[in-house]
Amino acid sequence: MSYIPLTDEDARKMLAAVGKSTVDELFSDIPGQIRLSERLSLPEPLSQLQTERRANQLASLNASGQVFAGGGVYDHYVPAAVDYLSSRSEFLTAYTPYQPEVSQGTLTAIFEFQTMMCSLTSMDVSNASMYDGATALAESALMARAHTGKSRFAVSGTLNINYRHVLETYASAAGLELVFTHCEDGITSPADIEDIIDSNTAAIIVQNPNFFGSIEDLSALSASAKKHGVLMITVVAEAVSLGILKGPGECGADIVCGEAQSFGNYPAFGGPLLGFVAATKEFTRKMPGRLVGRTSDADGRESYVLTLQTREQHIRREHATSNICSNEGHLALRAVMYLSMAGPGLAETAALNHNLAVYLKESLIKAGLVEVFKAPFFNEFVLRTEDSSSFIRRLSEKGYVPGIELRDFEGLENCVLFCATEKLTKEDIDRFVHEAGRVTGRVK
Amino acid sequence: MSYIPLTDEDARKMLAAVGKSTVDELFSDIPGQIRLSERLSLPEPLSQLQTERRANQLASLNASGQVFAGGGVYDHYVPAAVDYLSSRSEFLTAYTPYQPEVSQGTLTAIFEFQTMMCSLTSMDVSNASMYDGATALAESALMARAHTGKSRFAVSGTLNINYRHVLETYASAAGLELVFTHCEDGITSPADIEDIIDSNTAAIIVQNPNFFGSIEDLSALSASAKKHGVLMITVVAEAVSLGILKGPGECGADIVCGEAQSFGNYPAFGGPLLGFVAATKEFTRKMPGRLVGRTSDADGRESYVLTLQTREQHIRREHATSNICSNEGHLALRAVMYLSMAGPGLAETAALNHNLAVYLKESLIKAGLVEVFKAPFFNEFVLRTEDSSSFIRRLSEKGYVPGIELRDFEGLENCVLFCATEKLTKEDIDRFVHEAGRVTGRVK
Amino acid sequence: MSTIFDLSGKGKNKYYADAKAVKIDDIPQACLRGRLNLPEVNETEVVRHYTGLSHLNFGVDTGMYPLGSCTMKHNPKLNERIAAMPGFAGLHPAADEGLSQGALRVMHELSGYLCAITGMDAFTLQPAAGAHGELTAVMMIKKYFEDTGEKRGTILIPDSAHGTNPASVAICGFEIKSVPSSPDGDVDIDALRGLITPDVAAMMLTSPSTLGLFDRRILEIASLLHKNGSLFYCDGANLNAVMGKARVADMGFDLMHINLHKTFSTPHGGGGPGSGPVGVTERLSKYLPVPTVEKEGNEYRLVSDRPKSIGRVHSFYGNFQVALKAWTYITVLGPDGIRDVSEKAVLNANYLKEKLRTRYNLPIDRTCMHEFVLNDRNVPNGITTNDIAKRLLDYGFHAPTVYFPLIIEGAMMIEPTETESLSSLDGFVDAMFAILDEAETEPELVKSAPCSLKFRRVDAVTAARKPVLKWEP
Amino acid sequence: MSTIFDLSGKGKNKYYADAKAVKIDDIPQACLRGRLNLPEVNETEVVRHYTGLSHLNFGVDTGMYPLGSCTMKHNPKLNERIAAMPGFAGLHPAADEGLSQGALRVMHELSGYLCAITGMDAFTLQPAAGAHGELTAVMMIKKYFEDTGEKRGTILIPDSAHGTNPASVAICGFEIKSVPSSPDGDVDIDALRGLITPDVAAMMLTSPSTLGLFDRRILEIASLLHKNGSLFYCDGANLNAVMGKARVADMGFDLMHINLHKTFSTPHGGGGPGSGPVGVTERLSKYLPVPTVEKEGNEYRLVSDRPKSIGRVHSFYGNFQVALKAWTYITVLGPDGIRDVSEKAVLNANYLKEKLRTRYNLPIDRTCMHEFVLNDRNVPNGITTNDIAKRLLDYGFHAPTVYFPLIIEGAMMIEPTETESLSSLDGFVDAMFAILDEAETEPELVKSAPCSLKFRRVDAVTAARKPVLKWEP
Ligand SMILES: Cc1ncc(COP(=O)(O)O)c(C=O)c1O
Ligand SMILES: Cc1ncc(COP(=O)(O)O)c(C=O)c1O
Repeated sequence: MSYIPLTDEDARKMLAAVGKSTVDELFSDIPGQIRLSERLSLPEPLSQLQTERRANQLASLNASGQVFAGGGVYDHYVPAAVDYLSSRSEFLTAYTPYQPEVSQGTLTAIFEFQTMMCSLTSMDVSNASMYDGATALAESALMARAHTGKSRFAVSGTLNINYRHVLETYASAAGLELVFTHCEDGITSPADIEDIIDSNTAAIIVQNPNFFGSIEDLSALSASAKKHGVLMITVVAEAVSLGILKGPGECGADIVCGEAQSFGNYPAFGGPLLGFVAATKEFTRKMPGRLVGRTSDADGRESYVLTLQTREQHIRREHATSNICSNEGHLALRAVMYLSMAGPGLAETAALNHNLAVYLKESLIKAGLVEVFKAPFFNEFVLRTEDSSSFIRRLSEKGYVPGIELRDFEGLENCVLFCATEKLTKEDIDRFVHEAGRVTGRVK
Repeated sequence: MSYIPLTDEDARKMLAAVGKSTVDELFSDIPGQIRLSERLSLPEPLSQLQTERRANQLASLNASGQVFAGGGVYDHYVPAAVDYLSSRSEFLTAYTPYQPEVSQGTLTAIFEFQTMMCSLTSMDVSNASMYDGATALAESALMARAHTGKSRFAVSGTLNINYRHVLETYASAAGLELVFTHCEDGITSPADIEDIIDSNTAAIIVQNPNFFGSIEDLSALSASAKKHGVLMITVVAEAVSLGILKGPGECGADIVCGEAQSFGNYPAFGGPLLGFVAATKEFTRKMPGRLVGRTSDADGRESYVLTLQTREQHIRREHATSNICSNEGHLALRAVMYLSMAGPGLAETAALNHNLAVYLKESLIKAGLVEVFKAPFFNEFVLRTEDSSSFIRRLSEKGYVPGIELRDFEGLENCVLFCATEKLTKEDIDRFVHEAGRVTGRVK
Repeated sequence: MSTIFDLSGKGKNKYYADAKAVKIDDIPQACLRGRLNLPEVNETEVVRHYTGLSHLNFGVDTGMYPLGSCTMKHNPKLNERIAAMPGFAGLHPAADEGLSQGALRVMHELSGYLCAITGMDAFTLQPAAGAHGELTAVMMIKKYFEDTGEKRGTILIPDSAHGTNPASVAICGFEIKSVPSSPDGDVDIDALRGLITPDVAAMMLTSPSTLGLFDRRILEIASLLHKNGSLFYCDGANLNAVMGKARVADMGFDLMHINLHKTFSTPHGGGGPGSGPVGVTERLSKYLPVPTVEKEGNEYRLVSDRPKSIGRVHSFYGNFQVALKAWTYITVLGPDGIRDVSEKAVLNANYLKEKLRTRYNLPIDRTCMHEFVLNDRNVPNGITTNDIAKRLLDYGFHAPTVYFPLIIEGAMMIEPTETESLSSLDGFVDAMFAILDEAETEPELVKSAPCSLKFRRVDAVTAARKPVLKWEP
Repeated sequence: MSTIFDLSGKGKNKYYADAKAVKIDDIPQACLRGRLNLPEVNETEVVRHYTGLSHLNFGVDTGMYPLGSCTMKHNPKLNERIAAMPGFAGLHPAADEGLSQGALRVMHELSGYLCAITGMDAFTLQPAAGAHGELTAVMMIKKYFEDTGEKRGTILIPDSAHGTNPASVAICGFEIKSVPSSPDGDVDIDALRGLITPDVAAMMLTSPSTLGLFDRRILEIASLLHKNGSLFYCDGANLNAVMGKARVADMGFDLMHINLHKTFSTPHGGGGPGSGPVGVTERLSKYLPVPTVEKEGNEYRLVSDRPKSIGRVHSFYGNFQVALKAWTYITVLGPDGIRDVSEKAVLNANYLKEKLRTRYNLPIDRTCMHEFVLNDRNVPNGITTNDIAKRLLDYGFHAPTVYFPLIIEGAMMIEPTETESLSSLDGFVDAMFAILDEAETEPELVKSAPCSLKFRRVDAVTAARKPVLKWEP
């Protein structure tokens, strides 16, 4: 197979036209001693059919059972219209919309995305996407430092563990100081946060719903932040929760960032994902990433264009607000299609998620698992098993993705983070719980 | 779920605009005694997600194993480009191209289809598609009657059994007389055919490769037809065979019809399929169905349009050459995309089919099945089992579609028609044969 | 636009099958092909070429498509996703009954849904389109009279009927007598009375009619026919108007066909696949084509042993995938959703009619069903229906069905369907009025339309005079 | 084009989830949202709206897209089909290792393929785009010197570099020193010598360069750096030029990133997702982000216990689906196919350069690699690079990259890729020449281009002056 439409005859003619007698002459600027004489050591080519066969074999080695895990990636239903429309190649095979006259499709959709994200987060401005929730948080922290000139962050210990790790990586490279609260009861204590804040603190960082699924008291936390004159960065990793929960802006957040994969995008083994950053208008010129603005064309027709590019690396180079260039535009497009399909019905979906999660939690407790936190939660929650490794292993053997073992949290040994989405029915849950009961010994 | 974009408010306004106070008033021409007061007895609606879940459950009840059956529908590989391109809604959601100025996409593709089918069958003219192979044959017979004024047909007994049944249905409604040859050795004897031809005979009908997979001697049969001044209609049910076999026109066929599902279309439980009729130029104005012709627009740009419509029902009504209106345009579009992807490589695919079928036949014979016919074959062949019902049942239990029991042929009791396509590998065949061997008792 | 052949170049194509050795020695050389004359192009070019062609097409997804009698409604994407599931798309028709229970169940359930909607007692899903359904039904009518031993050679068809009706009847050798319509669009019942003779096997009536009207004397017509021992056939292409409002069987019809690719939202694909299920009342069910799908206990079976059947009319079981899409559609809508479809289809049509009649001639002034017919009478400066149709394309709308039904001169048959929004209906009205203004002020513009598309008016006359039906180098 | 918000109407939307009771009593009211402000539209309208938007876009499938430095090659449809397989698209990242062997194997194999192509010893697939790869690499450079206990605070970057290079470096707090290019486009080696001090941690070089040139003194540069104890980083965005011809590690680079969404045919999606794997030589591999994918026996494992690692840089394992598409691409092409890609990419570029230079100014006259840079010097009547770019849109071509690299005034950076046919290259030349003719004869036309599209020139200045960044009623 080859995707090269030149014939041998074409290649000969072209070589003649450039005045070379062999293709190798075209590479003569490469020093002779490093010019490759042997073939690349790659497997011999397969036909499309063979390749598909091989991919199918590999795909069949992956989990195909139902998903009871979340933790930053959620298995929501994707309407067929989203798959179809986003796959149209005018969207899929375009580059970043540098030429607005032939990119109004992408540009309009991103403008719509920005609008919807602002509406959901109760913020003034949203960018066109970031790599993922974790890097969106890291970039938000950098933005907060740039805004405040301060580099310390008071971070809730209920932050998604992977986000924490990524934030730490960025912090150590970029010179941010992170201080984490403890979180014994799975919820952020405003007092603990305030204890950490000092005069060099830029912002507090809190996730809602937090990593354990619990719903934080954002207003109280915002009051703490305001009291000390620091910003509040709120992380939303499960965007569907915004269907029923208040936009963090309403609770006083200055920056809202996180992950919107839940809107019309597949789990895809954790990538690509859809990071986002939204903020109050003070941050407009400090935002990382692309922004699309409204304007008009030479005939006065309403149109859209990448704007405020003086923030960006291709203009400002080392002074840019971020180094990001390619982002996750296609996932943002899918999100906007998803939200158009969902509309206000997103509230119903969110409620359904919640109700199923409540049912799952109650059922698992009946099956012998033990409640850990009492706080209200959205669609995730933590329960304690006797032996989390064996619990996960035995349910995995049944094909399930049964939840996430909480390995790195003191006091949460043998705890598992569970999740339910609208893709599960009560009967699905009953079957899963039945298997869980066999592990706990409640079901023989 | 509803696909109606009117708001309640819209509906109220519109009702007012038409001067009615209730929707029911719009239906007042329907006599009161038959106006429905109760709700339709249909299941309550499901959401898209629920519907998909239900469809998935039903789909999982269907065969998912490998296919060793053909018999008019073939499980060939469909390149991804065909699925993607044909699903573009400008093609998929258009009607028959009545307005050529906004239908050049469909029209150009059909013109290409006609060209490729002519090339493959060695005919002068091809139509834009028929319902399926069986009705394409019935329509070809009607065309032959219209052309010759004669209504008797000498039909080879090696015709696909379902095609035979459909032809009989049409014959009895339309007053055609069908006489079938016997086919003891699985091949059509020119002498047998000649025996049947009389002065009222319009044409001989012979399938190649025939229902048993065997390759007929079309030239000899054509000589017989010519000797008696009758037409030869050749049926091709496995279009991929045309990759290596001569176009029937080269062998003297006057009309070539059949099934082109093999070109880029899925088995789909036997429908939709892609019937085709091609013929020598004498038949141009007698062809059933749509024809696309080249012309130009008002600016002289090359363009395409439905043509010779005076053959058709919407102009000629009861004098039309056929009653067909909607045909299988989208499948023809897929076929033309498939053939563009395949190009001359169709010959390789066809050869691979053949070679795999030879390997399958030899292997099954080694596993204890018995050869029935010795004639050369393309990708199908017949073998005798001890007990065909139990053979089929036991391999079906393994998830296979293991072949087709030949129930309606004298002398072929317990015989099974097998098929191999490029989707199978030798290893797949070995596994299947191993299971077959367990049925015959050769493998313990 | 060039054709794919214009892009061909030796060696550009690299095929995807696992073909290495092409040597074939066990087939006689005389049977083997010499040159395989197919274009040699690369996937790159295939993709560009057909993407480019798609941009020259107009579909329902592009814009309003008010093609009368064709019910060009939204084609839900869920239908496509479900039809593409490997368990359906990949299912071979020879799969063991035990391994096709899902597919058979879909067929059985859909037949039941169609029975519920129409009041018929049984359906076959075998016909591959509307015309095929008609033909199947006429075969059944013929068989019925053969079976009852009556010789009846005539079928009555109104002059407003679709061309497929007489064409289908002709194949079966019946004589056709045309039934005139009265000025109000209904069947001329007196004329009908005169045409009913002992030779009349059946009458085919499109209900609602191709004028978009419901025949107010439908029960009287049915009773006239039944008293004469004739059968009454419904061309159900316009079923979208009456679902949940009245059942076809209750109107007195004995058999009918349905176009799933119209009423039940399956895409038309630029000319098919369609699906034309035929429904019958109990006494005709024994004539249905084989195989039928029957439920026995919890199992679904294909039954071919039906001695009175007309036989098989399709290579397998009809356009299963199309049926599956219709099944999906009905599953999603449910009983109220289906009724809502017809109510809103009729509301949309009447709204459009009331708006347009203020400036266009409405030959028959009645409450319409799902569609209505205008014509070009009184349009100034010799602007014709065809001109208006072409100019609509410039405005981003597909044209209505034109010059049909034949009984209205210069007919424009407009069917908005229920899936058009109010703003899209109003946009259509604006365009129609703008064209009328242009007919007054710039008639040449309208006569030379379309002007803003990639193609100008295409010359059909030359195409027919010197047919070029395939590409030649 | 209206936005989706303009179509909104109360009650138009019927959502698809199985939601009945929305009552929630176990979450404090204070946390619950009041109004959910999302547009209310029907699927019908969603489909029309986004289909309509798609028609305003230009992709590789639409036509030639010679956007320099972006490698806009054909995106094979097989990639998409495989990436969409439920076993991949539906796989949750928390699935047990035993239930993600297929995915892990794809990642492991792809890393191996990238090693083979570049000569590097190990790769991470975690970076989500090229810039993310750069950042990851600079973090590793920083960590390396922390680890070796050296204090080095400077990174050298040529003046022709892409903006992401300095931006990535800046995040990690390094000082940037700009290395000038010599008039022949290669690094000014004397200037470089002057810049190399003990504080230099590394130099980032795009190879081949953003001028489309291969630096002839690459080995000398590498040796200067290595003698100084500095690391040599390759921005591999232009890898498409040299695959199978020379390996990046052999050029003396210690680490690099690759853009899978350029070289390896994964679609750019109108702005991502990308994937920017980082490759390193053995001595740097311990700094790679966690988790890494390791093969132990026949099992693939995610390994996080790597004490020297910079840590995690992505929420999970990077853009797996993009990696899967690249894996598919390499699987289909094999070693000769991959080499052929680079050979033909370079041939296409040189062919285009030789044709165009006959009438356009070619600032640096050398055999180019996969791309080359022209500019607007000598174009008459004040027609600029931007004008030419806009006018190309009218001719059905996407514009080249313009005004980059910054060191060439009025640059047009043209990269045809290997997936353009000869006739498409010739068509581009014709268009470029036609524009030159128009610049002479109809300069106003060119200055006001595009003229034949749905949109005229879009005003970016006003957008930035008074930013409107979201829709408001
Ligand atoms: C009234 C009527 N009857 C029959 C048909 C024929 O249907 P099909 O095209 O499915 O064969 C049509 C289609 O346009 C129609 O409108
Ligand atoms: C030379 C060069 N380096 C880096 C990048 C950044 O890559 P990405 O957009 O994937 O972050 C680009 C992209 O345009 C590039 O051309």
